[in-house]
Amino acid sequence: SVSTSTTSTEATAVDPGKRLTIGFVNGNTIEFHTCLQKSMQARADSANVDLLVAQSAMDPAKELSNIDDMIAKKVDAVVVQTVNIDALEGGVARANRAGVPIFLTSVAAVDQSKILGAVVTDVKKVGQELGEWIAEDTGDTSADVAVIGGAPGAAADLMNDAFKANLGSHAKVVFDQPALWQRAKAQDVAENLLQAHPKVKYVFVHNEDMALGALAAFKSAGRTDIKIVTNGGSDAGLQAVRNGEFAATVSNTPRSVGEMAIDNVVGLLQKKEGVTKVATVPDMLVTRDNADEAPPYCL
Amino acid sequence: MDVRIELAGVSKSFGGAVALREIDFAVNGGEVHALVGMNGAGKSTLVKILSGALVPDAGEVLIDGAGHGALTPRRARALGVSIVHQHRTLVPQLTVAENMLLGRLPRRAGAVDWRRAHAEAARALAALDVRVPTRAVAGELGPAQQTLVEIAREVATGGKVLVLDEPTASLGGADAATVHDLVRRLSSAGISIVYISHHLDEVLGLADRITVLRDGRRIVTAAGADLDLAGLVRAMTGERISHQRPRRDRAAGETVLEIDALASGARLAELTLTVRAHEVVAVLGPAGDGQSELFDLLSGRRRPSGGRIRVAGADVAAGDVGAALAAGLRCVTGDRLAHGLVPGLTVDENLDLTRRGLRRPWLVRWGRLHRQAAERRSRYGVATIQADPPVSALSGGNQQKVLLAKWLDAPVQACLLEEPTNGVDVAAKADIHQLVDGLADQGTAVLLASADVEEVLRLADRVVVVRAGRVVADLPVEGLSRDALVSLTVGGTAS
Amino acid sequence: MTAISTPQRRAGLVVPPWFLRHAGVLAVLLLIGVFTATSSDVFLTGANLLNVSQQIAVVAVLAAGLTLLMTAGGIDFSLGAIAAVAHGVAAQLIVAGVPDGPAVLVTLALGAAIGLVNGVMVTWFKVTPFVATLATSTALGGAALLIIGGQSVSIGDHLMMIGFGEVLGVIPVSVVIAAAVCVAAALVMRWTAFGRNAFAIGGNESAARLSGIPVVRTKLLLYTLGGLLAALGGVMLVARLGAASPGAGGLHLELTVVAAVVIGGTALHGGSGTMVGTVLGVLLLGVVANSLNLLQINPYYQDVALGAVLAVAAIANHLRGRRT
Amino acid sequence: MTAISTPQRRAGLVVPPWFLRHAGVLAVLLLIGVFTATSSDVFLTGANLLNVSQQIAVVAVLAAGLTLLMTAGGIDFSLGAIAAVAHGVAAQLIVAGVPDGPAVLVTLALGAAIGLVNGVMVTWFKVTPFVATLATSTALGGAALLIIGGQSVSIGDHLMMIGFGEVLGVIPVSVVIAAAVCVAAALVMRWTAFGRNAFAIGGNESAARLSGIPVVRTKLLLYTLGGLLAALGGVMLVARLGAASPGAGGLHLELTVVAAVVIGGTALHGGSGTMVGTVLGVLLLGVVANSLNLLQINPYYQDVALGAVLAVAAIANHLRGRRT
Ligand SMILES: Nc1ncnc2c1ncn2[C@@H]1O[C@H](COP(=O)(O)OP(=O)(O)OP(=O)(O)O)[C@@H](O)[C@H]1O
Ligand SMILES: Nc1ncnc2c1ncn2[C@@H]1O[C@H](COP(=O)(O)OP(=O)(O)OP(=O)(O)O)[C@@H](O)[C@H]1O
Ligand SMILES: [Mg+2]
Ligand SMILES: [Mg+2]
Repeated sequence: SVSTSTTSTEATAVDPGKRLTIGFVNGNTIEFHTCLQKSMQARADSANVDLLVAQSAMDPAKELSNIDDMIAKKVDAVVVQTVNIDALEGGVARANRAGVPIFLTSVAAVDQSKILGAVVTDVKKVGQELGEWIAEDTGDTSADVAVIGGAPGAAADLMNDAFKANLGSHAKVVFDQPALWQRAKAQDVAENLLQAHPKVKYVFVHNEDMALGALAAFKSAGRTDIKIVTNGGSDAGLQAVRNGEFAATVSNTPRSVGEMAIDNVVGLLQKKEGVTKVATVPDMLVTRDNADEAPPYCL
Repeated sequence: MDVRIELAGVSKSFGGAVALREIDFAVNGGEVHALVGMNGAGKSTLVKILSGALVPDAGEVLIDGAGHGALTPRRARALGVSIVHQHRTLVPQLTVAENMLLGRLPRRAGAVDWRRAHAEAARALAALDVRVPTRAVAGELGPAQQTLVEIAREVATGGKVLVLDEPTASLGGADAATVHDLVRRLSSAGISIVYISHHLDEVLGLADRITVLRDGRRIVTAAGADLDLAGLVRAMTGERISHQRPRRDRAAGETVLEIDALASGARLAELTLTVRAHEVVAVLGPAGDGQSELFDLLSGRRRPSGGRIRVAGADVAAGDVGAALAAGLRCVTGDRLAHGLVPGLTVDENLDLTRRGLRRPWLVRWGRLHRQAAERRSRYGVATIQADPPVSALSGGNQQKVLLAKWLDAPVQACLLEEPTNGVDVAAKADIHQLVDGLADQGTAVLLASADVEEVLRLADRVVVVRAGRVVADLPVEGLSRDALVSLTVGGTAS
Repeated sequence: MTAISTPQRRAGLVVPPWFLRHAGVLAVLLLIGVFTATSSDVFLTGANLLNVSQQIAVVAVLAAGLTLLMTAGGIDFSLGAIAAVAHGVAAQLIVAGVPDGPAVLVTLALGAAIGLVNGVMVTWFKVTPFVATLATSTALGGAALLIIGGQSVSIGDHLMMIGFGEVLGVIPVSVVIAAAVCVAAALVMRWTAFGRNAFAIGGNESAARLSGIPVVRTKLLLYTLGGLLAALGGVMLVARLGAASPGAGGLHLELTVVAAVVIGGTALHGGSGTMVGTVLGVLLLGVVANSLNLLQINPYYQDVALGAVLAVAAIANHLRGRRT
Repeated sequence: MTAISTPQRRAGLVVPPWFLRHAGVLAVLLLIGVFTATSSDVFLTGANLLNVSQQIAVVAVLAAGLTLLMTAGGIDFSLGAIAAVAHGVAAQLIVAGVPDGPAVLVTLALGAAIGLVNGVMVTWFKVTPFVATLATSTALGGAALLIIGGQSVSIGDHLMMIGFGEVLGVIPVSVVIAAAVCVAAALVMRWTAFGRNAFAIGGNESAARLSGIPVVRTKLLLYTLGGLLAALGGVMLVARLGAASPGAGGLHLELTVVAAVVIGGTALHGGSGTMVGTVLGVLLLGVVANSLNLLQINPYYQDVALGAVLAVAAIANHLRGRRT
């Protein structure tokens, strides 16, 4: 027999005096996720919250197991940085059935009725800002644009579509290949890009780690003319922007995601006033001019 | 002449069964010392002790006069005693030159000096007049060439005493002659040779001295010139008349098994023979000369290059195991662990395998399986300590009985028995002989491939002698003396 | 049949033989269990134990197929990839409107077909099993992503029965399926000619063939069965996740399955293996993962610990083997 | 010495034996090359070919070690993980201020030490190589993440020489290193007693032991050398990436390496193998990846194509083997 789902939002407020235990199920071991975990840990410590952590290592089945384990430990809420942004149905259902509130980070779109809340990254806006930047930069000259993506998926599609829609009439995407979030792979893809489309002028790389790989490829080919735009806001990325190696990046840092996640989970559990259920990570288009104002990426 | 290596009062037993009793044995420099005896007489055990592979229970091994308590193969080799086993020990993927120099390739400035390696190998081979290209890959050589390369290797490593355990067992006449030449040259070069062979004429032709073993005892050591074939055979077989042929009152029936111009490469040339119901026909020949092919061809493991096999008048599809089984032909291998039994499975299950292969049932009914196996075990006298141990835990003789029970404990049209008493003690041997009699009595056509003359005399109604893959004689056993049969078998290889 | 006294009887103690055989793994399992239970009061709760069993259900189903195959001297390195393909196909079929039952059946048939391809490569073309299935594994890894277009494919409320259903109100359906598969595999290995033939083939292929056992057919069937069970695992995966998604199944699952079977004492070269051992191996890996989580061990250390457990179990197997 | 005429001579055509031996892989390589060259005019440009060689340099270095090891009948499933650990350690040492040279040396020594541990498990504890190195691979995978704390560790301008340096103004240093390693391995396999001993051990271990070949020592050295080369691959990886980063090296690299060596015709059970074959295998995989990229083929098809190429090459190897 399948029991009906009870949505966690119907639960009553948690006593503010109670020490909360929050479970965090992390999805990957790359830099973003590591920083996210660090900032959550720091914010949890200062907010007097116990944070339990589990790692899914990009395996959706492991993610579900981790959520199970968190439920067994009777945490007050589970925060999930998902492996596949749009594939958490099973996990959400499980948490709902067990009556454990579930909170998502870095997602694009969510069904709000089944979760405690979320911190979303406005990937559309990221794509749009970068596209607009290129449109402005090209002016009236036509330009070839390439995309080096992470892995295909709903979020990447949203970002890419917004990017392409805002490129203006002169810039044209001639190359679009994923590099599966791996720096080495991005380097290979960038090298192949240069071979296939030597006239490329702009490259949009879906994160900074991969962008650094692409940069290495361009450098070794002596191509300093290619403008790289990317997404992240890490120290290495900001440094590259300062050096002029990246033309632009968008800062939406795991640090702010992590801090917001802890704050909002606590607030939502205690039903504090003024806590938004689905909050958007603040982002900022960073170029050489404003690089020093960008928020820190990690702790 | 100085004594190179010597066994003094050496005894060895395996699990209570004595393989060697107080053996004294000495090999002089530059002599060919032949070691002969019936199967199981203890020859291999003796030379394993010489070469350090086995440690004697009592007695001593003396090399150049010095005693060696803990002799290991490596140590023996370092002291100049090496052995060429009946099974080859070349590295099949490497070239002849490299196999010759295994573990001691010549080097210059740290690098292998291939030119010198090939030159050295070629020189070593040429010195023995062995014509094998040094660049040939060992695994692709014929058996004779492999034997020659191995002998040359042991000589080249500084072997002063060379033990050759049945070097010609799997060789044809011409190849055997090449080995004989080599042995003569080696001994004239001052190398001592211990030569084991069942080919008595080659022994008589080669040996300076001959030691005869029987049942683990040394019967005689004499100069080769002082012995003749008849005397040697008598020394080997002794006065025993234990293998008395029972009175036969069965008459051969219809022709059941027909082998018609069966050919297989160079080993078997148009072999033709028939076996009738109630008849035991022995194929006899120098070990490995043709009759070892029979198992592969009759069982369907390999496809013959020509000829036909018929059982009860119907052709058996070539190279098809299922067809051979379905035709009622059972082939019992001489190599039970390679092709007969599954060592990891229990005795009872092994006994059930053929039935399962034939009937193809869906389920295994353990109760019935154990009940039937118990009957078979008691019929074949399989003795075990545990209830149903894996076959690998049995003694050799018991494994052999399991093998026979597995294949023959159901009515069969015809069967091939390859060395059916391989590694079996005297009592078990008698049991197995009775089983074979029983098979023939029931009407099975039995083809026996055995190198054991006693066994052939005891079991067979008719003997077919094969040489160089062809039938050279086809005689009824009635009236043949043991010595005559031995001479017939071992007599032709040197001619 | 005389002298049927086993050494254990003589010692006056009745210990089942499987216990002795798997004493090493059992000891490691017990050690970890006791340690975790004393350090975390959650470990021994019914809810947690149910979790563990649910988490290992998919691994157990694949491991059952692999145990049979390895017993016969084969190996299949593509089981994880087949599961990945199957979970994608099932999701796409369901999304395309195919009812659950037929969708599952088609998926299972596909898995069996892929297994058969492996079998054909191994038996007809005589490619080494490891190489053949490494090739299919690579190809299927790509195919799995192609099938779902590299994106998660949600199946909504479908396959709820498999993913979330419960028998008798407590035992998850997935656990029941896994248990049924393992018991069935154990029965096949013990009571059917097919299963026993696998042992004979793994123990001595030449002897098996000469005994008239259909070696090629048995191997083809074994690979097919392996593929079928991997597909079943894939269906369970998609049912549990509620969606097909990139990264599910695949190499990670494959290695877990191989590790579980090997730790369970099934020989890589064939001829011996037990489902009891495999289940213990699967349990061990599941319990280790669970306890590392419960004990809040740094996730990076978890792999280090898992590797260490694997090494210890392998060495324990060897030492036990040497003593007898 | 009589009758030393090889079949090639008799046919009146001088074809080097390695060519015949690797005809299958060469044919597949040529086929793919021609197809790509006709579909993309970039493929045959010098710059692209240099790219390809740079992309496969790390794989080639690891494959060289594995070829030696597999020739002796061993296998190391942890090479990718060792490379991952090494690239992390090198980065952390450099970040900690250790000069490049010593940092690289320490990293190589660590790799060798890890290889030695594998060797000890295999020789002393007699654990099956596959199982032993699967265990270390798992443990090292976690260790690699621990070492870099799960974050990218940038090495700035360090190791530029290895990552981006060029010899004679065109040939990347990494390619030179890989070529040197492969040539050295080929020379070792052909010209040193150590290399020949590896063949003898893989071909007939007991014959090798009886001939006085130090079997255990040779195996230990082979595993150590494998670890060392894997660490060198790790250093090249970090130099090329300019940073150590999670996910570099590891299982994916490992499988590529194993596939390359196996396609190159080195037998899994030992006794035969050539560096020419391995280099061809590495090249084949590199060219396939490059051409799929140049042809803008969906990356998921890349794995499918790779698997297909693996299967075709394996079957071609078999067919060639049957003919002789
Ligand atoms: N490892 C062993 N374990 C038990 N018994 C053994 C072992 N080796 C030999 N025997 C027994 O010792 C006896 C002598 O065997 P050995 O191999 O020396 O005979 P052989 O003269 O070489 O015979 P053949 O001519 O058949 O080779 C035989 O009864 C044999 O069964
Ligand atoms: N490992 C074992 N486990 C169980 N029973 C064994 C084992 N080894 C031997 N036996 C049994 O012990 C008895 C003696 O064994 P042993 O090997 O000494 O026989 P053997 O004298 O060599 O006989 P054979 O001449 O048949 O080879 C046999 O009944 C055998 O079945
Ligand atoms: Mg002998
Ligand atoms: Mg015995």
